[in-house]
Amino acid sequence: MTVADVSLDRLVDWLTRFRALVTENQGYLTELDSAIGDADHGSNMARGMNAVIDKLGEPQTVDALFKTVGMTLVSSVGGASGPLYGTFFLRIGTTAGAVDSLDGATLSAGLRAGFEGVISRGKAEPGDKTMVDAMGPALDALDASLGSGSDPAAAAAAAFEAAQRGRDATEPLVARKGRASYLGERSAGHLDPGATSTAFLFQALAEALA
Amino acid sequence: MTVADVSLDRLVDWLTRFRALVTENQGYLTELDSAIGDADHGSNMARGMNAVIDKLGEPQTVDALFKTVGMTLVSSVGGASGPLYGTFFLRIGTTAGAVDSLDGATLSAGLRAGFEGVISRGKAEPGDKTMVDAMGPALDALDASLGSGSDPAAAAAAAFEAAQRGRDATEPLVARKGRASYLGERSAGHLDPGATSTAFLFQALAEALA
Amino acid sequence: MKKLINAPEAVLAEALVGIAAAHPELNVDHDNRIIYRGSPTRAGKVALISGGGSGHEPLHGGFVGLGMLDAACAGEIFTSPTPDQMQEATRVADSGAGVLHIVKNYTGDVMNFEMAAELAEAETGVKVASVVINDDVAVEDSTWTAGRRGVGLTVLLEKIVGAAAEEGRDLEAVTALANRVNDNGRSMGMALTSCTVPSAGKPTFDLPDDMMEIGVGIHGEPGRHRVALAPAASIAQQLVDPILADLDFTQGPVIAMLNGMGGSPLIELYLMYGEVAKLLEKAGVTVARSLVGNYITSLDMAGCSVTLLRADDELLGLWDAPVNTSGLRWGV
Amino acid sequence: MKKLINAPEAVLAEALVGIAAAHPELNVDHDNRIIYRGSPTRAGKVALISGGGSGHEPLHGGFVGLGMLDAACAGEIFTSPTPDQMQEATRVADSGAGVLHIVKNYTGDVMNFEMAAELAEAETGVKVASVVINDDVAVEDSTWTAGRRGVGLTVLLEKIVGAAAEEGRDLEAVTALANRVNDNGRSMGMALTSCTVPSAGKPTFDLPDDMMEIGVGIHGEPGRHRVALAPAASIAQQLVDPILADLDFTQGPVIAMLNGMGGSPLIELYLMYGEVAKLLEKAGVTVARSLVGNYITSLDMAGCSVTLLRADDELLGLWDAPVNTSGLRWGV
Ligand SMILES: Nc1ncnc2c1ncn2[C@@H]1O[C@H](COP(=O)(O)OP(=O)(O)O)[C@@H](O)[C@H]1O
Ligand SMILES: Nc1ncnc2c1ncn2[C@@H]1O[C@H](COP(=O)(O)OP(=O)(O)O)[C@@H](O)[C@H]1O
Ligand SMILES: [Mg+2]
Ligand SMILES: [Mg+2]
Ligand SMILES: [Mg+2]
Ligand SMILES: [Mg+2]
Repeated sequence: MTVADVSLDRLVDWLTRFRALVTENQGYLTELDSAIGDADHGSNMARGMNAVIDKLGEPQTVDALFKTVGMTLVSSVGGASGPLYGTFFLRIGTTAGAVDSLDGATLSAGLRAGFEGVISRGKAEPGDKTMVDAMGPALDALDASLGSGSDPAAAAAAAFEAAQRGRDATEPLVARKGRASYLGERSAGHLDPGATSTAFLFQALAEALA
Repeated sequence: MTVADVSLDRLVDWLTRFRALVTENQGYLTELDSAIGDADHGSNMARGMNAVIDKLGEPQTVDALFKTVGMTLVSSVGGASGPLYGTFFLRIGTTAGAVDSLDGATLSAGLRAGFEGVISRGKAEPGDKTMVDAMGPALDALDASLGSGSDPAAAAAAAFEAAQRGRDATEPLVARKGRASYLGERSAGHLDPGATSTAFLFQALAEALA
Repeated sequence: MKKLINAPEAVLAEALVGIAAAHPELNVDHDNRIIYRGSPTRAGKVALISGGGSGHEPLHGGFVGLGMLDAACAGEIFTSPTPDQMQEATRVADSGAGVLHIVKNYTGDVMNFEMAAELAEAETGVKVASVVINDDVAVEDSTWTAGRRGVGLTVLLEKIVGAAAEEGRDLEAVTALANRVNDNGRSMGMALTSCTVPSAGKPTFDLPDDMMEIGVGIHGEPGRHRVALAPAASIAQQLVDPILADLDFTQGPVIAMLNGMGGSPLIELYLMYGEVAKLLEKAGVTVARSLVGNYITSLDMAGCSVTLLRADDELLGLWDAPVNTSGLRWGV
Repeated sequence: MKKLINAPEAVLAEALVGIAAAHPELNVDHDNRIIYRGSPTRAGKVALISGGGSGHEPLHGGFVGLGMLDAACAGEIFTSPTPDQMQEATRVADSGAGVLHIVKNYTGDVMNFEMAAELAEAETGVKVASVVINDDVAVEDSTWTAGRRGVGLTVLLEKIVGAAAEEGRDLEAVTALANRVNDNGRSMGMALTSCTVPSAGKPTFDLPDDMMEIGVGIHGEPGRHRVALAPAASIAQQLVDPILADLDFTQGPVIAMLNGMGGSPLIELYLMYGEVAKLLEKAGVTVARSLVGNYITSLDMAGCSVTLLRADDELLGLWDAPVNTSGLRWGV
């Protein structure tokens, strides 16, 4: 394992920080979901990530870790975010395999597979005003940063930057997927809750790898 | 018929003025009933007196007039005030008989009979915080005034005075009859709605006979 | 005021139009504001009539049908119907076996039903008996007051006595049973919010966000006292305790109702029933039958009430007997 | 927030306790949050499973029983249940004849039920079919969007398809019927007030006193547009017009539902139904059966929805067939 590698501990730290961010911001996420959805995204994410941290145990491999995370989200969240975040983590695990750390390339490959899982489950396209709009730019920035020789820490920081921009860019959009789409034109002018929780996901990653 | 006599026209004027007072004060009566009852005394009295004026026609005798009034109130109001005001007017009619005017004595006898009808229907005693607390003092004042030689107009003015005092005196009382009694001690500190509509009844009489 | 209505004065008449449209199995007399069964009362069957102010739906119109009422008189909102209505209902429903008037103990209801009974007996010779329901333990009962209100027990009484009338019991027996049910039932209610009477246009009482009314009736009257908003477990305690203090419910099976006031969603009513059931079990009360839902409401008031009735095999049998009304239906 | 609850996180678990106490005829699996019938699915009978977020009671748990569902999965409030719950319900309810998943068209519900079906088929070999209900004309339907929501038609579909399953039809036939019902039904809803999700603690949306939301769903989502508060007659028009514009309902008998959102009293729902019935008559629509009440709610939201379903003799026969659930009961 080189210094630039991402250990299991760091990955657990990522999840722990993500839990902290969604529980601290539970009210905010629910507030966003009140405007264009059904006022549960905060409690969904908090319930899910609390369950994840409770269930974590002492996983020995990256795939075991993320299998637990993904299954726990799927079985404790429900709603749209449960299967989507669940699939995201499950695919990271399957892609990474029975390793005990990730390097830049395998981290990127895992996240990319997770993202593709989200797309294939939810069928959202960029611009539909969903978490995809934060996740896609984040991964592109991560890959670009790694491609230009940065280490995972710097790449995660770039991903977080891009996730925030992606999140902010959902504000003017008219939703075409998820519950916000029922509002039609009225969905414009509000941040997407899922894109916002995804920005927290990348904030947690950037902080854990920093 | 002497000048001091109360003609059928004046009796109709009494009812017309009473209708005007309860419809103008419908909101106020309901407001009073909201505090210690069920928020319908204003609409009950307005509905009833509107029906009375609609039904009045051209009665030729005092008993025919008040029979219509009483029956119409009984069949259009409901609640506690319907049978009570209904009985009040029915009894005036029966007591007055097939005459075409009332003098001081027959007016007093009619109102007194009406009052006794209210007591026997509702079984309220003075101080129970009901319309009885305005009606009783009003009739006592009317009789006292007539007894000291006043004409019906002056006696009705005295009755109105006393009805107002009776009404105001209900404020501190704890209700023992009607819906307000369910509040127990909490009924104190509010005017009784029925005593208030009864004060309007005597205001209308005083104005009609003035 | 936000309501699904056209004009406050027209609410009752227009709701009856909707009831008639939704229930071809019922007859609705729009002039007299009476809802009665589609087919005439079977010869020999005592007729059951009830009525009261509107705003308590499904009570009473929703309980007209096989095994419950024969006719219901709808008053204006929260206002007793008039003697004419009751007299007409009595006339229509009587099969010759007599009529029981089921009256909730409110001054207005009692006086109007009394006048109706006097008139019906005098004019048509119908045998009329009546029962006055007074189950509300929130209210002091004394000869010096108007006495206890009639609330939730009305639903249970109409069901049980309706089944007995359907069996062919005579007027005396039906009346005696009605009084027995009344003597053995108690209720207590509470409100989180006031209702709004359409013609008043605003809530009957103001209630701060952190307070609730304990001991409310079903007409938006303020309650017996106002206390701090509390969790469901404490609310359940504040309803169950006064009931159990008033009558011993531990000597036999009990029928329990957790009733919604109209504005509280069913999920909350079930949650409350869970709390009530726990307390009853702890107190040694055996619930043999239960009913959870909006049965005797107070327009859009949020809140609930608890009713308990001491039963025995006879009452449970009558409870289980077939009933076919829009508000309560089983066994048919 | 004023609610009959203890703690926001505990609402669902505690409501299930109350449901279990009130309905000894049902089984409640508290760990998996599944409500299923007291007796196992009859051999050869296709099992019907539904589920969704809670807060819509009596949907779905109130429709478990003879003639409707075999099991219902309760999600958190307004949150789809999880695949585990559905998988367990599928396992418990399957008699070998296969299971139909009745899914309302929401991204979360669809994805979770999809995952459940994949898992159930892979792990246990149960035959699973599903129907996705999408009857809400308020929502634009296109392949580029999440499509129409599933709302009031769910109640009618669960009743009719439940009767067909009870008759012994096979999974293919039951699924085809479910799709036929879905294709022939349309709904439209409105809200006078927002609901309050317990964990959010305040109303989902702010609505001025003189405005209402047209085209709301059942999760407190704001509606399609906001308009001035209007009389019932105009509200009825704003609900009925888009439904009739979307599908021709004049060619045969129709089943009509006027559904309350949870916070509107029954007297208003009947009044609204009267208005709707008038409009339908004027439009040449023949209502053969109707249902008025709170069947698919949105917590304490005040408002209502209209659902129409084109029927024929077969569907009417299935509608009239016996049903014995806490939320809908007749013919038994
Ligand atoms: N089809 C989809 N693809 C990707 N993300 C989606 C999709 N549908 C919804 N989302 C995301 O899920 C978020 C809502 O999650 P949440 O509120 O937890 O679930 P629900 O919408 O079921 O209440 C949305 O803000 C959006 O970002
Ligand atoms: N037993 C009674 N005797 C005399 N007056 C009574 C009695 N009960 C009630 N009232 C009067 O009736 C008034 C209420 O009338 P109203 O609101 O129209 O009827 P309800 O109480 O049935 O809603 C009370 O304010 C009181 O003055
Ligand atoms: Mg949501
Ligand atoms: Mg009153
Ligand atoms: Mg009244
Ligand atoms: Mg949700």
